[in-house]
Amino acid sequence: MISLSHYLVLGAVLFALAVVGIFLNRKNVVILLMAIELMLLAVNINFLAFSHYRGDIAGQVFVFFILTVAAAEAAIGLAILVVLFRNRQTIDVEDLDILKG
Amino acid sequence: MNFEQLLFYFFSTVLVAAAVMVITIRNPVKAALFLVLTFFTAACLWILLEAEFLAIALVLVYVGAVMVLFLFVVMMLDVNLVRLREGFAEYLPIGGIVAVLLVLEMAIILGPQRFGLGNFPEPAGHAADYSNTRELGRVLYTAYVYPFEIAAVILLVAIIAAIALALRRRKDSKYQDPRKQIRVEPAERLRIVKMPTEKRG
Amino acid sequence: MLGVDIKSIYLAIPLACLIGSIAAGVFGWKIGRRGAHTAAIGGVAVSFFLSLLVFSDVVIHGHSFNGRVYTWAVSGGIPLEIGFLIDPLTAVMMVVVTFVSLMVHIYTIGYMADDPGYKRFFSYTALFTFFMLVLVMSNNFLQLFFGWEGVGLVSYLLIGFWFQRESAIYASLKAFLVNRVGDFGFLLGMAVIYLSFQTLDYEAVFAIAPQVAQQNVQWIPGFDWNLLTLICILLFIGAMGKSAQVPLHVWLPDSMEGPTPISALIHAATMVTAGVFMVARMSPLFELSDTALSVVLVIGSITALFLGFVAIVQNDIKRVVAYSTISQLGYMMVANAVSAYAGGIFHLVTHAFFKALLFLAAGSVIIAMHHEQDMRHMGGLRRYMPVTYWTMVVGSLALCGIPPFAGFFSKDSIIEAVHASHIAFSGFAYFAVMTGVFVTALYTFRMLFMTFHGKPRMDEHTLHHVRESPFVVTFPLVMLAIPSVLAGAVLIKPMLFGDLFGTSLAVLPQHDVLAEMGNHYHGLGPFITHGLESLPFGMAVLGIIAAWLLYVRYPELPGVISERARLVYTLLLRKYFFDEVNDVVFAGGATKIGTFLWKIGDVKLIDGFAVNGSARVVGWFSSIVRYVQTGYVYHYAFAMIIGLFLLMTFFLHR
Amino acid sequence: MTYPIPNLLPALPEIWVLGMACVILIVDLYAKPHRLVAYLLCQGTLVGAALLTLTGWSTGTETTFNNTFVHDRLSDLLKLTFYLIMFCVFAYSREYIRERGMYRAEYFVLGLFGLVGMMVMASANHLLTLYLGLELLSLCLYAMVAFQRDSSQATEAAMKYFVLGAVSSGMLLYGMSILYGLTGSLEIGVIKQTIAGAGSENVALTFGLVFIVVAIAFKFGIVPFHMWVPDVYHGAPTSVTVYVGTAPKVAAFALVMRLLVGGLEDLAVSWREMLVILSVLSMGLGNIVAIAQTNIKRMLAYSSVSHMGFFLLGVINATPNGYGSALFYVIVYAVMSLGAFGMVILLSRTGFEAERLDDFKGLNQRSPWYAMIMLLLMFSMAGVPPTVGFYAKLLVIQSVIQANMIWLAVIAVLFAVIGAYYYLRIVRLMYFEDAEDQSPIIAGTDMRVLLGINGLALLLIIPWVGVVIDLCGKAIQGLS
Repeated sequence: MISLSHYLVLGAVLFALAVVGIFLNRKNVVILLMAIELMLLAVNINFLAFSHYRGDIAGQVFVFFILTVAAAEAAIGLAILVVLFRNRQTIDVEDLDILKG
Repeated sequence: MNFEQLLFYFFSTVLVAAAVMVITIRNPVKAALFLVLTFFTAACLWILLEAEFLAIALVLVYVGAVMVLFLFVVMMLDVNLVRLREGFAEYLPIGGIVAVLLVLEMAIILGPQRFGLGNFPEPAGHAADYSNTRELGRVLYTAYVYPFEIAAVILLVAIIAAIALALRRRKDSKYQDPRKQIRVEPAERLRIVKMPTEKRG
Repeated sequence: MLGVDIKSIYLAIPLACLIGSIAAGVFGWKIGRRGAHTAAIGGVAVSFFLSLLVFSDVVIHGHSFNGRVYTWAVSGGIPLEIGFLIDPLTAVMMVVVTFVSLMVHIYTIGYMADDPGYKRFFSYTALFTFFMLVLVMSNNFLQLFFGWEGVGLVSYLLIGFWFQRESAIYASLKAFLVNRVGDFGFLLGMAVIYLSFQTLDYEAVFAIAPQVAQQNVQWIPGFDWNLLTLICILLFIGAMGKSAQVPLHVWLPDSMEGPTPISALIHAATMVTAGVFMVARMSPLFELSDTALSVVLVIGSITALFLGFVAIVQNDIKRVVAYSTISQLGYMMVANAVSAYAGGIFHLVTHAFFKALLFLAAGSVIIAMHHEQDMRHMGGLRRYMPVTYWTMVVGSLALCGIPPFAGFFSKDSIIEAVHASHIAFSGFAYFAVMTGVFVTALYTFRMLFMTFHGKPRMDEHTLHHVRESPFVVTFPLVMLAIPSVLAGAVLIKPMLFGDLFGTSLAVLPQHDVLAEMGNHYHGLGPFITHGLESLPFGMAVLGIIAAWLLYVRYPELPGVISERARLVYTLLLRKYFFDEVNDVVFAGGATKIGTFLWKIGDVKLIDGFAVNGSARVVGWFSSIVRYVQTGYVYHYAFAMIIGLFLLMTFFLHR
Repeated sequence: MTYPIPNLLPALPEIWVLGMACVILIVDLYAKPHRLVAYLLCQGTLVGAALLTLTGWSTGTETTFNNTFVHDRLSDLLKLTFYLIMFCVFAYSREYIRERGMYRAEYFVLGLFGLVGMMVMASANHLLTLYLGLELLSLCLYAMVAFQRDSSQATEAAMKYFVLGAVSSGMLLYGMSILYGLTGSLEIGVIKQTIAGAGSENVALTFGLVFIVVAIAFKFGIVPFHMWVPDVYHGAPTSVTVYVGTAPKVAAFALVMRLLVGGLEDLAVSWREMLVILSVLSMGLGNIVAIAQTNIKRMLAYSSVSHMGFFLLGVINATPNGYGSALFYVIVYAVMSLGAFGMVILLSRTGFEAERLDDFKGLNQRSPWYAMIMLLLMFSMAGVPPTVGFYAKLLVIQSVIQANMIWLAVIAVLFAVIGAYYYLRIVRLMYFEDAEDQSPIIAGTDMRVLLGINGLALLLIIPWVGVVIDLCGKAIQGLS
């Protein structure tokens, strides 16, 4: 039988991958946005697993809203990305270094 | 290993592999496609968790809309692929170590000792006439009507923000504005210049 | 009394100053220069007369008051309240503060007459008086701290008053920073008091203190501290900042960049004595800790002696007086340390009069010299400025402790008290204060002689314009000269040996040196005669003679030698011999020590290393640390992950 | 199945602001030439919301929308603070955004939606509403930071803010998911009861708590989750910086109160220790790095990092008194920060950003009045009596002492002393240096008046400071 723990560890692996992806990726901002999506996916798996094993629908409702927010977030993130590209002609993460110190 | 376990391990493996590809692959278009794969497998896992509505929604909303948006942007921005991924290997070891440590630490807490079947037994399956969608819909519009409204506002904000940030009038696009054409005054079109006669010499 | 609620009188005393200040500051543009100074002086004058009223009420009729007037917030169980503790100690301070302040205000009309910041100045000084009154009248630590910081704030504003001068800015900044160190100690002291006693009310704290006298605390493992010693030392660190005790004295000489009336009011008579007042006010706490008293004693005596030496080599007339002030503050602290709190306050009072007098007289000289402060460019002013000269002579004699001037009584009793004391280091302190008398006389009269005697050394133009200052300037001089002569003789009996202070100063029987001295006190006459025979008087006279020889006699020496070389050879030889000894052993040596202390101790060590050095280290550290902020978003994300990881590891596996 | 219509009255201010934001959006379509109307409507909305909140001033605690919404004294006080701050923010922004081609109705609308997000957070009684309010606020802020589309700096700041902000909300969600799993509920009150039964030594709960603390620390900009603060404050248009740097901090306090205190108070033993570490780091790093800054917006950013460290001191006490003083601190901080960034806006003009510290040189010669306002602001930030900043610091330090952590109080006072240095440097520049540029200071009447009140309030509030502290205390006491 698959236990709750299985799902949670899967979520943890995904979460860690996403976090490390943000740190590792030094070139493309789009990949950063994708890593964020992965992170939210990890959280969603957690919520759904708990919801299933507890027999409580609230977790699913939460996931529903996370999906909504994530879509909105992606829209705004990509809009910012477009504006950034228009200003800089690049979306390299390494080029985002005017502001420092 | 029963069928359910088989499915779980299969999808999990694909999920993790696809996720690894997303963060390591060179080409952002391929990364986006691997993300699609990640979402697909995740949706399959969610069906195992009896969240059918959300699994479908994930595929429809994410794969159908969000990932298309990603791809659209990636293609539109015409990114220089040569420079992508430079210096990636350099940081891989430290990234790997952090990832492994993080996973280990989290796994210790989330392990079977606390979240195993002993504490959280497998729930009994739902009856045949159970509809996940109806259950979700029932609470969504009653108990969670307030969050629902806020989520609507968030989407509105996303629309406003995206338009306010990304919409621009291109200077080189040519279109007619009839209102301006009608309102035009002769003086704006014809300029009479007075010039003194020049003297010869 | 008078059919008016006494509380409203108490409230009216500081508020009158505040109203004056607001009128001069905020409405200055409307009421004009005359309006501004009338408002400020009016406010202070009202305070002064009401203070006199309260003084007579408290001292003659014996009505003390201790209570809350107004509570304006309760937070976490601590009431933030305005309360007054009006006892003889407070009453004395109130009268001194308002009197000196009033005199300085009047004097300012003349001194600042041409200054564009005239109205602002009056606003500040009146505001200062307000804060000072809040400080002395307080009945709880919080209000004390409020006044304490308030006077500090006005003081920085006033030091930097002439902000066009580069030096004034740095002086003001330095004052601010050094005082922060002191305030740090004071705040901590308050914190410990609150922690241990759960109250910040004087009366309550004093009531509990004896019960915890033997209690030790161990806040840092391995270090056992006596609770009261800790409290007293922390509070004393605050006093060191405000009262310019070594090594936190560095700001005071530089503060002379401010206008002279400020030097007189804030940096001589009132604010800098706040530390002395505070220690006296806290006598019930200090009495219970011999260690703390010894610390105060050592710091006080070092200040008293060594800063006196430094004064000898200064050429700026105001800086001489400034170093002298620090040295005298040392005397007051020494008095407190040997439990002669009454002696400390007594010296505080007399010192307020004669030091304000000296400052204002120096200011009068500076006006006449068109804001020249270097004594090497003065000389022979005696003939041109008689009133200033004579009042300055009075001030100098008082400072040196020549009977029957005020300083004699207060200083002599301090020395006697130190002599009679038995606490640790009292031997060293006795030596310091005794030598200090000689040094004091030396620099005081050096200043007097260089300024008023000898040949004029200024240029023709300045000399031509030298004349006595206007009435508004000389009037306060005379008014201050009177108490400089009389205050000592009048006040010694009630203050030291009488019961003027009543219960406001606590002294343990085994510490009570004043009572011991009181047994030998048989009235003014015998005290003076005894003083004339005693060592301090000799030291003072010796100092004056040395100054005379060096700065009046010495310049003429070559001529004298050539004229009378053969006639009075032996006499001259002996005299010359005496001069030599004097020069090398006393004055010269003192000059060298002074130079050394000033150049190495003051400028290099404390100022350069401790003050500027620590600022530099922090600045350097800061410029390094800022590179952590690389600008790369993946580094930021990495910092977050590491932060998360460490928090998790730490809290899950302990 | 019937479901009763929920009681809408407690949520009236939210509904009003939301409705008005939509109205502004539509009105703007037809009122293009008279764009002042968007600004005026916006300010009118805030005044109306304040009136609504005051009329419905809470006397007890009431919940609605199936317990997802709570209306109590704390939420009312926080909302009033938001209105007040936002009113100033919009007034300070008006000229600034007009001069830089950002004067569009969307600016005000996004501002108002952000306000709705904060209000939702203030009234949240459910993890879901808390999260959604936070996201609503954050999304508006990301967009507003990028609002100056032609500015390379602004878009870079927005991108960084967005990425890091998304990571932090991911962490918050992860923490919430663990909480949900362990307690089986998303309702804060239920979570609290369940935890009370579980005991405070539950490792899994602590595990979830770490994520939540990290996310909260990010929102406040606390070391080491502060890295976005300087870059965003610096890069964003100043009119947006003044938004990001003020009201959201107060809103984040709602996060602390609803989540850490309301839901997880029984884990206080654990989160107190975490906050102690974070607080010391913040006070230290913020104050030290601020010294080396030459850009005033960055300096104020690091100063904000250190202020948030001080703010945490109040929370660390974990008693109603402590929370009260923390609330007082954060409100005072928001007001000070509002004024300080307002001054930066004031000195800027078309084509010129008064961002360098040197731009404050000789302000006293240019305008003694504004120099004095800035002096008050700096003294208050440094915690010099008798300004209100001193009382704020006093209260939090006192609450630490009450918690018997004298060493922490010592560290706090020490850093307060160090901090005084860089605030004082501004005062020195203003009063003691010659101005490099002598151009007159021009500003709209609304801005001049408000900025004057903003600065003077720090001093003139003193006689009534007790009332404010009392209000904060009462708001907290109303919780339990």
